[in-house]
Amino acid sequence: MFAQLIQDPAKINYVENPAKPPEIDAWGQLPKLASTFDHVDGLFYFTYIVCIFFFVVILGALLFSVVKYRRKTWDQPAASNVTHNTPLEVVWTIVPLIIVMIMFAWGFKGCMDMTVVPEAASRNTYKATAKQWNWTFTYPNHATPSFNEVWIEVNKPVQFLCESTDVLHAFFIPVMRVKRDIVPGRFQSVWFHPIEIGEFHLFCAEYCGDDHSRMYAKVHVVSAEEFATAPWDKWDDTTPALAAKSGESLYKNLCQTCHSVNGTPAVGPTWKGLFTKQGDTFVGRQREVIEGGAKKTITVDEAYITESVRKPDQKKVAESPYDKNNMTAFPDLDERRIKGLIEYMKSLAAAQ
Amino acid sequence: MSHDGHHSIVIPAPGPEFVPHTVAHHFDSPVQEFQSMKLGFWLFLATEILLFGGLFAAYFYFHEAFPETFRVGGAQLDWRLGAVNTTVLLVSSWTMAMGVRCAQTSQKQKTLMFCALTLVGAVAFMVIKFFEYKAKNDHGLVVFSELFSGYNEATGQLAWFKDYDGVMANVPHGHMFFAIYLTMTAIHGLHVVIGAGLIIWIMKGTAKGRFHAGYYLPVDLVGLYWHLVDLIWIFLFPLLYLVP
Amino acid sequence: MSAHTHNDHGHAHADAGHDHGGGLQMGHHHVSSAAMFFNVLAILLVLTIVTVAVSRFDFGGANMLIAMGIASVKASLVIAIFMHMKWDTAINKIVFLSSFLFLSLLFIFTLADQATRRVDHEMHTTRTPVDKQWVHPSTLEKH
Amino acid sequence: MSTNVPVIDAHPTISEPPKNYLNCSRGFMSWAGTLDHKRIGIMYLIGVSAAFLAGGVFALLVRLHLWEPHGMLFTNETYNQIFTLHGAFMVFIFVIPAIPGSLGNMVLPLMLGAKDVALPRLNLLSFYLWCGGTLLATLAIVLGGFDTGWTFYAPYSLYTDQAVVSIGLGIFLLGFSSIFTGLNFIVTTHKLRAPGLTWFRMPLFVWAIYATAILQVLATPVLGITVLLVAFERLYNIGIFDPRLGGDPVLFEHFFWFYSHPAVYIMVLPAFGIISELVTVHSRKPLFGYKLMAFSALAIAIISFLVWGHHMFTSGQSTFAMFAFSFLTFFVAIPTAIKEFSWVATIWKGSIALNSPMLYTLAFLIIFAIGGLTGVILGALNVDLHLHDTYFVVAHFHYVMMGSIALAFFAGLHHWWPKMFGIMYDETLAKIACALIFIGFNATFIPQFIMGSQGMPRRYATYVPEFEGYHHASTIGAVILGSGVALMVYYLLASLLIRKPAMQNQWGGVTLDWLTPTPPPLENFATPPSVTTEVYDYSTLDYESLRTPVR
Repeated sequence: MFAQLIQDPAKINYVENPAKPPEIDAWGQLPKLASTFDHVDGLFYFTYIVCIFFFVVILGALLFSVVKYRRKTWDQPAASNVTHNTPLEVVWTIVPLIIVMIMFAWGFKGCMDMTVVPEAASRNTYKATAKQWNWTFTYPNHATPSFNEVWIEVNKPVQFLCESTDVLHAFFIPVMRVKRDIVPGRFQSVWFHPIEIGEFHLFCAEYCGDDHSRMYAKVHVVSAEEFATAPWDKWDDTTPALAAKSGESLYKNLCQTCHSVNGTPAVGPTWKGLFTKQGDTFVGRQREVIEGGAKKTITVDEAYITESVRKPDQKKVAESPYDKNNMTAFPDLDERRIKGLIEYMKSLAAAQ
Repeated sequence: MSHDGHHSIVIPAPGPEFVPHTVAHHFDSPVQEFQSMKLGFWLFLATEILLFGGLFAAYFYFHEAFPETFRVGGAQLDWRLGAVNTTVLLVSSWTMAMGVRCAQTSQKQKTLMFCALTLVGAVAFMVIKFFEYKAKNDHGLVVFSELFSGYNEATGQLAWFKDYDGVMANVPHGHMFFAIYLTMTAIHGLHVVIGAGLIIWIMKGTAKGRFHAGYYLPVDLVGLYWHLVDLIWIFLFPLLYLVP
Repeated sequence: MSAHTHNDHGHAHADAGHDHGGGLQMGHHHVSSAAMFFNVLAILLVLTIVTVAVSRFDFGGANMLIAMGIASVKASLVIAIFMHMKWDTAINKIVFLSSFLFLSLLFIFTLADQATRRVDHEMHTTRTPVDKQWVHPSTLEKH
Repeated sequence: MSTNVPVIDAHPTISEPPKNYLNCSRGFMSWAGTLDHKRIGIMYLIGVSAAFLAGGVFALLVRLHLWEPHGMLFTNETYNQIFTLHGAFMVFIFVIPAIPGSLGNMVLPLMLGAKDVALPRLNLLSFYLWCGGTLLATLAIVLGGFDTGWTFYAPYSLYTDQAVVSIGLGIFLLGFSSIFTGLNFIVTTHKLRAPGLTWFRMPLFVWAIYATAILQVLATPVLGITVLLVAFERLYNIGIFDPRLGGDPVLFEHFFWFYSHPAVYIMVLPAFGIISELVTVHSRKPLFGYKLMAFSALAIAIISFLVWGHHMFTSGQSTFAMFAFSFLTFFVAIPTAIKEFSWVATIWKGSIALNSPMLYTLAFLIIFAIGGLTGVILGALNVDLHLHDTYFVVAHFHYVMMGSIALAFFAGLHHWWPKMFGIMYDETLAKIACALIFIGFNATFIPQFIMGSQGMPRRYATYVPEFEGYHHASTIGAVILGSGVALMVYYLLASLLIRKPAMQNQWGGVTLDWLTPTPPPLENFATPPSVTTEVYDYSTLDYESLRTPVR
């Protein structure tokens, strides 16, 4: 009935290798890294100052009264019995009204600037697909997608069309001041104009289930020259060892949320012991699976793993809770990368 | 609970076949009691309106989103049955109003008779509803035996929506109309059943002579409830059977 | 509906005036005449026939308006006469009718959001049908 | 002293203590089956306090877990369940019923000069509905918990394999409990006022509870149908919220916030009422701008129906809706600001007693100022695009809900405790507890404002390491806050054993609740009261009653 309640110390449950934290300014705020800064932060500081002003007024009046008019004897009456002061009441109705209307107009103007996608950004459109619990980024005019990491060019407005295949997520890059909930069943768009090179956080800001907090992606803002080399499309598989290494980094980005490599129970079955090394060859283990409602035993091999990545519901591991849990499909993953993952799985056996 | 020194106010019965009514201890007068109860009940009816309002909002929302689905779906309902049911409810609303009127004028036998007629209306409504549901079931538009069997993600098939005749094949999300139809009419039907129960309770009290010109509050309130049930159907009928 | 009578009640608290809505009034004295109830029923049934008859013709976008208009008239009759709202106290009227007011807020804002979302899409985001494969928006714009 | 209201020592001088609502009858059934509003109020008080402590324990677990970036204690799933339980218990089981259910039930009929609420049976029913709802929520924990967050956003709440139906039905019952309480208070206020107690002579607590009741009656049914629809979705896939079946999750958010935004005011308006009472009594000065205060309570109630969309600025509603909702949202700021200013103006030139209820009130005024002003920051559309769903929002609504509403609840509890039981608690401990709560609270949530503005998203079981320092500060603050609450529970319970008698009119109030014997007799007043003076007229204060101990 109860799932495991207490965290397994073996499973360190957080984002590996996040981006470096941005520098914080004297106000405790994030630095100016994108054009959207002006839309948000100008008004933010304005409201901040207005609020501090009113807070100081209220606090000052309170403290002054408490000190000055403290009751000294138990039967002391009030120093004044004024019940109202119409001009004063009118003033403190009208003045806040004017201030908040300024805030509203300013806020709406900024909001329109941030939601109406300019021509330049719509010509540089990415697709961001959110799933429980990872991100897939598809690049404009480039076939290979990237997972949980995205590269964008500095000083070039960019639009993200966000799509969710399951539940609500939200696309949130704090330093770029952009946030948009991703509603399954339709596209939501977000645009911004990065002006500094660096690595930044991309969070999921709308609660989406168990590993909501691990739904993290790293945003690389790079120079035009570096962008031209398509850094997300580097895949070294010249030798099986290098392929396994590439596979490992992909595993950490994409698969680690649900699959352990050391046998720890997780959402999905562990990769430990998928292959065993016999001499120079790797032999897949026997596994009971459910296909089309019927149980059968298969041998783990490359075809099975490829199918499990692309159509995970085809053959489900017949073991609780994996027979009930659903894995998200990765139809975008190309042969070379799947091969890299398999090499990594095999390297796990070799290491033992 | 005893209340020392408290004089209960008693409304005398108009005749030997009736019993007097004692005003609750915390009220100063029968007027205060009557008005309090009635205000409370109107407030309750307001919450009922808002409760159904959520369903109506969903109806309009999806009517706007999938007009074709609602048009084709509405055509599958039998407007004749709907019209008969509307008539039944309207007539029963009238008998209920007459029942309240007879209670107001201390006419015990007539109150009983009109309440009984209202009850007949409630039963007739539910019987007609049953045949209507059965027809939907036979066409696979709402398969009641499969209602809780869920949704197959792989095939995209909904267990309770089979659509044997394929009438909804060419519209998007054909189940949507029937889901809303079922939910609205089922919750309305539940209110009809509750209303029928209340009418039976009222008839018992009337038979004992508890309700008369001096105290007919429960009859009045149940009457209001029954009219509300009618009121909701007045809107449901064109929305589900006619407009789409 | 001014023809209503209220002379046939043998009520202990019978009072002379019917200045409705007075706070200290009993407010529940009104006993409507059976004839009026019957007339209202007749009107309701006629209106039911009308709404069915009208629905056989297609007025396009006006279908919903016509049907809801007739239903509202019927509902008003039920509320005013059968539910005695016409003779009820002011506060009871306010309470019940305000529920429709607040309900209309739910309708207005929710439906306005839905209606204007479409405008939004046409205005400044790319319209991409979800059922289809993702197509790069620049190719979409060419069509 | 020139008032027609009943005299304090109306009961004859006999050796045994006078009969009051506490000692008039004994036995379990005399409580469980009681129709007396004061006893129902006490039962609510026990219930909501237990719920608050449970919710507080969940909160401490959440804070402890977040001590380390990778999460110290729980698996992510457990963490999600715990923060959901914290939210659901605090919102639905504690905050919404807390003040109306306990203090409202206790004080409202007293203030109106009524013998009871208008519908005593319904009152008891709503208490048992509350119990039923709480039971179903607790049952949901046993059935495996629920991890949807207290907002139940579709479609996650439709897909997750947990006990959502049970908690959903629990919330349905809690909703009807709330509706019936509100309905009862509206009828009581309209029909059971004492002679001479005109609308503008009613204490502001009554105004606040009345405005709350309007919201409870008109908004809660929509929550009822929403949770029912979620339950139906899970039971038979209606599809209206499920995008796989053509439904729209944003529609769920509309339905949910149509209730849950007014619900924020269902929670906060009674707190405003309590504070309005307390500032005048403990400053011994008429409330500044009484009429404007009364109207602003109603204005908040009405406007709160028009602003729910500000919870959905990033959710994908249309630009038009964002425009309208942001515009209307700013209007709520006005009556709220009026209230805050009027409270400060009431204290100004008063005779300010620095006893524990007043200290809690002052703490409220400071914390609510921060909570309200940060709300203005969040109301601005483009700023909200950045701050939405971050710890900034978390801190903001805790400043309003925990900092303001719970503190007002504590303030009211300390204020009316001598009235309810005729005994006093330890004032020194009370002041220490108040200081601990105030310091601990700010230490918990100020770091969260900073974190949030730097982009720390809410509902995270683990986080990136740069936020660790802020989380440490926040957790330490939460422990201080928790110890303050524990101290408060201790001395309040201890006062029930020590039984140090309170004064007949402990604080010098002039509203009807202080003019009946302490503790009140079963039907509240020895003789039916009538009112001839304006509200909060401290020239009528009978100073002797401040020194007459309860017998």
